[in-house]
Amino acid sequence: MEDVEHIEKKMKLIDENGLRLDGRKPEDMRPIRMEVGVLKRADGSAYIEWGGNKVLAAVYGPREAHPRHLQDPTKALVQCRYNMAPFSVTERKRPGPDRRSVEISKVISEAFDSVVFSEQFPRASVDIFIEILQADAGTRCAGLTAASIALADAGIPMRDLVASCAVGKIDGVVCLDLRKEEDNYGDADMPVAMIPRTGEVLLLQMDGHLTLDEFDKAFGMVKDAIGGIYEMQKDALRKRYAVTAEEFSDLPEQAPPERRAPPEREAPPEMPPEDGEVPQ
Amino acid sequence: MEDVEHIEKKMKLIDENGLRLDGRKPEDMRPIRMEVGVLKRADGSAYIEWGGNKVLAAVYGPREAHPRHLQDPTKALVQCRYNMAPFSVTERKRPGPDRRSVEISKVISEAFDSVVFSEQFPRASVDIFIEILQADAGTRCAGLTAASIALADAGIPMRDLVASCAVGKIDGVVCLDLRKEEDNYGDADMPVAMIPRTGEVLLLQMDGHLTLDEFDKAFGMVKDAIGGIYEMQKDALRKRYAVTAEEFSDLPEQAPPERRAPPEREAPPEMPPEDGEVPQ
Amino acid sequence: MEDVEHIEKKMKLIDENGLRLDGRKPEDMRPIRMEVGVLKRADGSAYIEWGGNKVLAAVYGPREAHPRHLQDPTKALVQCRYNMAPFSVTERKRPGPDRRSVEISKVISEAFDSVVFSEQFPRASVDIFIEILQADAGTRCAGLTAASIALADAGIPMRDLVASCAVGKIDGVVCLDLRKEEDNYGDADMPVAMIPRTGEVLLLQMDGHLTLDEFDKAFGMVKDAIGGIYEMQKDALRKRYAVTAEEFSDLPEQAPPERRAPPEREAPPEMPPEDGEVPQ
Amino acid sequence: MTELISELQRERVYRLAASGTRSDGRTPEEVRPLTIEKNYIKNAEGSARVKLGNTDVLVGVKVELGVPYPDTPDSGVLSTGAELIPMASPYFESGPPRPDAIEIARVVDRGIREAHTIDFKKLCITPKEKVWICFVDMHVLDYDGNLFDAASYGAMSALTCTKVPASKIGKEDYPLPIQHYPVSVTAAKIRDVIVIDPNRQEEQIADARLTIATDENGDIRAMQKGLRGSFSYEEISRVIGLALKASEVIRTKIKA
Amino acid sequence: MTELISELQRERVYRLAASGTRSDGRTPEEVRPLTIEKNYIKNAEGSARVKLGNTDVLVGVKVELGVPYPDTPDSGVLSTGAELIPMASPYFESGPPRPDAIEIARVVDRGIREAHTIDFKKLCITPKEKVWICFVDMHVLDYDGNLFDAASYGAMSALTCTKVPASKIGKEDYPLPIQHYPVSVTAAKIRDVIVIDPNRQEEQIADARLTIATDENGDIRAMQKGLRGSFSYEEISRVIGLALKASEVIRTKIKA
Amino acid sequence: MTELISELQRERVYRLAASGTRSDGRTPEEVRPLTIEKNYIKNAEGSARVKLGNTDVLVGVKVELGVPYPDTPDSGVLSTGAELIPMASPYFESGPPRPDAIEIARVVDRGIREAHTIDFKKLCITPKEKVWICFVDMHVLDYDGNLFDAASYGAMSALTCTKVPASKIGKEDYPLPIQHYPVSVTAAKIRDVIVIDPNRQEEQIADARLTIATDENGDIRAMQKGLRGSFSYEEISRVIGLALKASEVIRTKIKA
Repeated sequence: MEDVEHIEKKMKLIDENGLRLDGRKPEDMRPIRMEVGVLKRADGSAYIEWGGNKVLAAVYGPREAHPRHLQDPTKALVQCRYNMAPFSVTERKRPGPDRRSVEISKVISEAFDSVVFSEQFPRASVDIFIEILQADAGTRCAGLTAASIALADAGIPMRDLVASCAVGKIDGVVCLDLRKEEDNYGDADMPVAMIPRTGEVLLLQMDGHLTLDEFDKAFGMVKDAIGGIYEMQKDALRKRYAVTAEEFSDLPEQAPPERRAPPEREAPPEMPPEDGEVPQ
Repeated sequence: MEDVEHIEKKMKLIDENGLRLDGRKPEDMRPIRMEVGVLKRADGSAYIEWGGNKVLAAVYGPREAHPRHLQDPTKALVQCRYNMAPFSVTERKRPGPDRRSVEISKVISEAFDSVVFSEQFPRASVDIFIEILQADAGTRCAGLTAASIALADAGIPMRDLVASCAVGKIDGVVCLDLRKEEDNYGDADMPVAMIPRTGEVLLLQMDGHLTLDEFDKAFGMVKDAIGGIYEMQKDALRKRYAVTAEEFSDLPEQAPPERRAPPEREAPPEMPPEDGEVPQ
Repeated sequence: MEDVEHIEKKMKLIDENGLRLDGRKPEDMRPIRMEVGVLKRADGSAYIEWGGNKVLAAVYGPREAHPRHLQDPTKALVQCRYNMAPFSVTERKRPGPDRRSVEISKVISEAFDSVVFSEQFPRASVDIFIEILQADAGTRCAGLTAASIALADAGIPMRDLVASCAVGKIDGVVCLDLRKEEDNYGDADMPVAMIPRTGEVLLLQMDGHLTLDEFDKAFGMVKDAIGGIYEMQKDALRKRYAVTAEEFSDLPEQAPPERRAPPEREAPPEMPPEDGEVPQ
Repeated sequence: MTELISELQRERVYRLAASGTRSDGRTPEEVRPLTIEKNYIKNAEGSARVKLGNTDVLVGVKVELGVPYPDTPDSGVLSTGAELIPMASPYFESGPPRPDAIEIARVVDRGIREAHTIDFKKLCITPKEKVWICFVDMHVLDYDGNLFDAASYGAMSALTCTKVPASKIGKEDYPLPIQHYPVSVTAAKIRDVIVIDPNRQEEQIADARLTIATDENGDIRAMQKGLRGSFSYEEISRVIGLALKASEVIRTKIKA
Repeated sequence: MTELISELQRERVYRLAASGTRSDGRTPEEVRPLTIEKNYIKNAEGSARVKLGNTDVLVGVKVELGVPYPDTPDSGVLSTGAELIPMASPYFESGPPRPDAIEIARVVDRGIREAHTIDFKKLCITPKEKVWICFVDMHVLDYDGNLFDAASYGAMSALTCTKVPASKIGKEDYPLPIQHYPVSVTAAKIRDVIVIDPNRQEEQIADARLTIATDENGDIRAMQKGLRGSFSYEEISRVIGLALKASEVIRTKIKA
Repeated sequence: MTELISELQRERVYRLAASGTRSDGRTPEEVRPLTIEKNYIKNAEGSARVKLGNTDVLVGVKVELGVPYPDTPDSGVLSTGAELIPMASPYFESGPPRPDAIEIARVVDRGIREAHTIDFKKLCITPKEKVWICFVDMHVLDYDGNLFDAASYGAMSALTCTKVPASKIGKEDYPLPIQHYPVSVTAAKIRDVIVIDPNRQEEQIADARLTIATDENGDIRAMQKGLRGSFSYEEISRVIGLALKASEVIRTKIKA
């Protein structure tokens, strides 16, 4: 009952033609643009614009974990810090971590933990920094997607890229990639991260209300979307290395940009393996 | 003068028959019930209901003190953390230590410090956790009393049990074991902890107003009460070990509950020594 | 334009005779009184009254820097903590460092860092504590001036004393050593610290508005003032050691006041060298 | 400081789980004994002490007067906190809540808030000015695995017996308006084996964790995946099924 | 970081105390020279710098407008803080107050509050809305033992010269209404010897500490036992007697 | 954790600077390429992303309703913060701002506030009650030296495009009233050599730092000396001259 009342009062999110506020169909994503290697100081970095989201990701490591008592003698720590800039949201956010960003940092760290070959770097840390510069719902998916290619840019050995997207329900319709008004006034939101090639789900959260059928539909929809994002990630990485190669050929005299060699690092897989073989 | 006015205005705490709000006589205590070994994870534990107070105590140790730079090479640290649950009081208490709980933690730590044979465990810590689940005045006495039998339950070698009770003054009459309204509107409150057998005072605080005669009367009253609490503590410990023995005979196949052996611990004195001999 | 309006509205700080609120001429300083060796526990200490300012400075060290991971294997850390007592200002200040005191602590630390022969004490720290007991503008200059003689009192080897004073502009006139109302309603304030003998500027801050000519005038004025403060510092140190000598002759039986010998310290330069020779 | 577990133990716990009989004798689809004691704390407007096996959680609800959020001027406010106090485990430390505790609190919070468990409109006194604030504090007393579910059952149980103290403002006390009874069930994946309501040892060696909250209609109200491992779509579907099955008897106990 | 003391020193200080003449020449029942300088800080509504031997404490009282506590709507508010700043001892650290400082502040606070030292009703301006708040800040400048008493004398001395700045609200300034003059005296027990007003060395080797505040009528207003050692009833009674004896001349100085 | 630099590198960077051609090919008096992208963040009332060489700073200005300070009842409020987030350098750590970040924020803040850059009177809505608060948040994304200037240019650029959202209170949005355009220029002294706009390597080996903000009239609006080294009067004068010279083209970019 209360749900009905709630729906009646709230903003109409899908029009008579089945289109969303910004003219998208339920299965449409917002425009996405990504770029690898955008920061000078970080070992790896990426920038993503995803609808109204502007997100930077940077990676440092593998480097000595500190403080020392947190070191794991068997593997590298994979730790993510998700942070929103104070001006990224409508109402200014106080600087520093709040409970929401602590939780998101935790689930993103866990999502990457089994993908990075962390056993190769005992006592080390791989540090992922995600900065939300401008927020418009779906920031954790955007950040995770960018962090994945920033890890590749840093030459961190990984089983594969991770890609992420959210799916939700608005006005009773399962829709992909909610924007802010849809998230605020919608019925459900479900961010998902996967290894696109294998379908392994590394991040899954959901709140609101989904029937079992809706869940199945939503899952199928977001799986497809994640496949598309994976292709964009690979394009962005290819573009980066193509440009680098070009730069090198243009500037034969200049030394390659300095980058700290990680301890005993394997040759970085510039591109994720296309076949299903997982090295170990 | 102002005291007179103060008394006139405030709640009447003793009626014409000399009885208190809950029908007690000045020298009456509230009902007390204690139980040893109530938690599975802790090395020792106890629960106490004392009037409207519900208090849990848990003990861990002796274990390696950390952070390491706090270790004492000559003895174990005996450290207590007294904490009130947010819902334990009428107005919700913000989680985390406030100044009151820091002070109480300090005086309880000090009260146990010379009773535990801490010299047997250099670089170790004996950690006492007191959680006030429901508060009705006298929580530090209840917590200390419970912690004492939790220490015994953990097998921590001690000179003897410590028992505690408060005494105060309400409507000008010296009364034992104040409850909340009596504490709020009374004239004085004096929590005391002792080794009951020797009369050594390990904790003593007092605020309000007592003449010298009143102090003498109050002290005698609380000393007797503490003697009674000591008997209850011993009963609770006896009951615990009786039950354990029974359980063992019922379940001959099952191994005893696992408990980390403290480093080079003496056989735990299951019952405090009845004679005055103090080993060292 | 707005400056004009601002000036029109604000308090008149210089009268028709060119005199300031407290009768000073632009180049006049407030009365200053300093005393060395005022605390028993600290290795060195000094007290300064400067107009309405009352400031204590204490020095501990060279002593082992802690926490250990902050130690510098090549030199001692010179670290200052500038702190205002809660009651030192008109409106009570919450205890603990605010952003202002963090900045002032930083610039004072830097001012002393190259003056102390810190290379003589690797892994050590020289800790300077400045407490503003009563504030009336110019506290950082007063604190720095007092800290300098407290360092000498502690026997810390230094190239020379550092002295400090502020200069500013009020009602469009360059004036020395602003007091509180002048600072609040004035046009500019510029605290300066120097090694008076060499003219090396170790601290320089300025905010407000100065033309280039005004800056030159202000700098000349404050340089002269700092020369005068330097003489007062030397007097205060002479007086201290004279008194000590007297005390010793009066009390031949008593041992000199205990003072921890710093590791391999050079004989403390009781008086800064009068010639320009700078050792090391 | 995290708890370490030997390879031997790890192997033993996995073998048992894979064999269909777990270390504590349960089947993979079996929840530990659950006891709920409501109204445990008289100073709270609602409370419940929940024992899920040896995991022991006390939840208190305080309802106090306060100001609504500007963007929901006619709704009461929910504030949820979890404390993993050092009494409950040698590996819990005092201090501000760590990520583990924050995650639990937030998952429970979303489970209540986004599932429209409470009709917050009925907690409004004067729009924009005065509403009731519900503080739900989850106090973990003894940790033996699966805090997500134990805390969630404690929170739901405490809410179902919470009285809004409207007599403070001259009206009559009334029960908190509960609309739904979502029940969370957590599964642990140990290599290829999935068990629900993992105990402490199982949790320590689990590769991945999945919490599913379902409501009285069999719909999903919240999900949260945790730990470094992954789930396939089929595994997720299976956990949803297990959650639906296990939730009914638990819901009955919570409503009782 | 705690100060360490050698066994040799420990033995020497005990022997001296036991002999009846302490390391600084005092008898066991003798308080160190006490000087009180009132109105030391002009920016404070009341202040006093107290030297008890070489222990040096500066106390400032700020009186500001504020809102009363809901449960005492017609009373002013007292807020007491102690800071053991690192200037005063190589073993004091900067940062938030540690248990030592908190205990001192709370004992002084209770000594003022529970002993009805101030008539807080006279600090009420408009019930429920506006009252005077007294911030008593105890700033320890030099530590040479017995901060409990030095801080307490400083607080009482500062309060006795505090003016309520009622001119800010269009009335006349008036002195803070002091009703009692409790004086605390602290004893240290070193093995079997009891000395009052312990200096730093005595404090370091003391087994137990007992602070007794008595008022002008010879009644007890506050007690606080500290450290790991114990007191017998007879020892407590003796300390009360010593406190009563020593307090008179101190009270005269505080009231002066 | 501070960045260490070898003696060899130190010598190399100094030699280059002394030779008149710096490690990045600039002359000592040359500022790195500066690009300013205004209105970068749509959720902010003003914003600018500034790249000074490889140093990359994003500044957002949020303008919100609030209460004025009691001592300036008819003025808006400025609140300035800088965060050296760990993304920008391996030597920046998360957590509350450290002294470096605080110094930058405060120098930028004074440069705006004390130089009367903004007419704060025009940010007053109702004296004593309601004013506009400007939050200027400087977010350092990539650190390659000279944050003082990059942050300052970012703040000034963001302010120049900031709209006061007066439509929220039924009026018309209007641009923030900027009165002055102070431009800061920072010099580093490496032994006897002075360079402006130091890059990261130069900053690491610098003995002293001097920041001078000058306005459109050639007057000085702020100064801040840093690091352990010293400046003579002549050196300060020289830096003022360099700052005046370099500031003009920068001011044009900021105003654009």
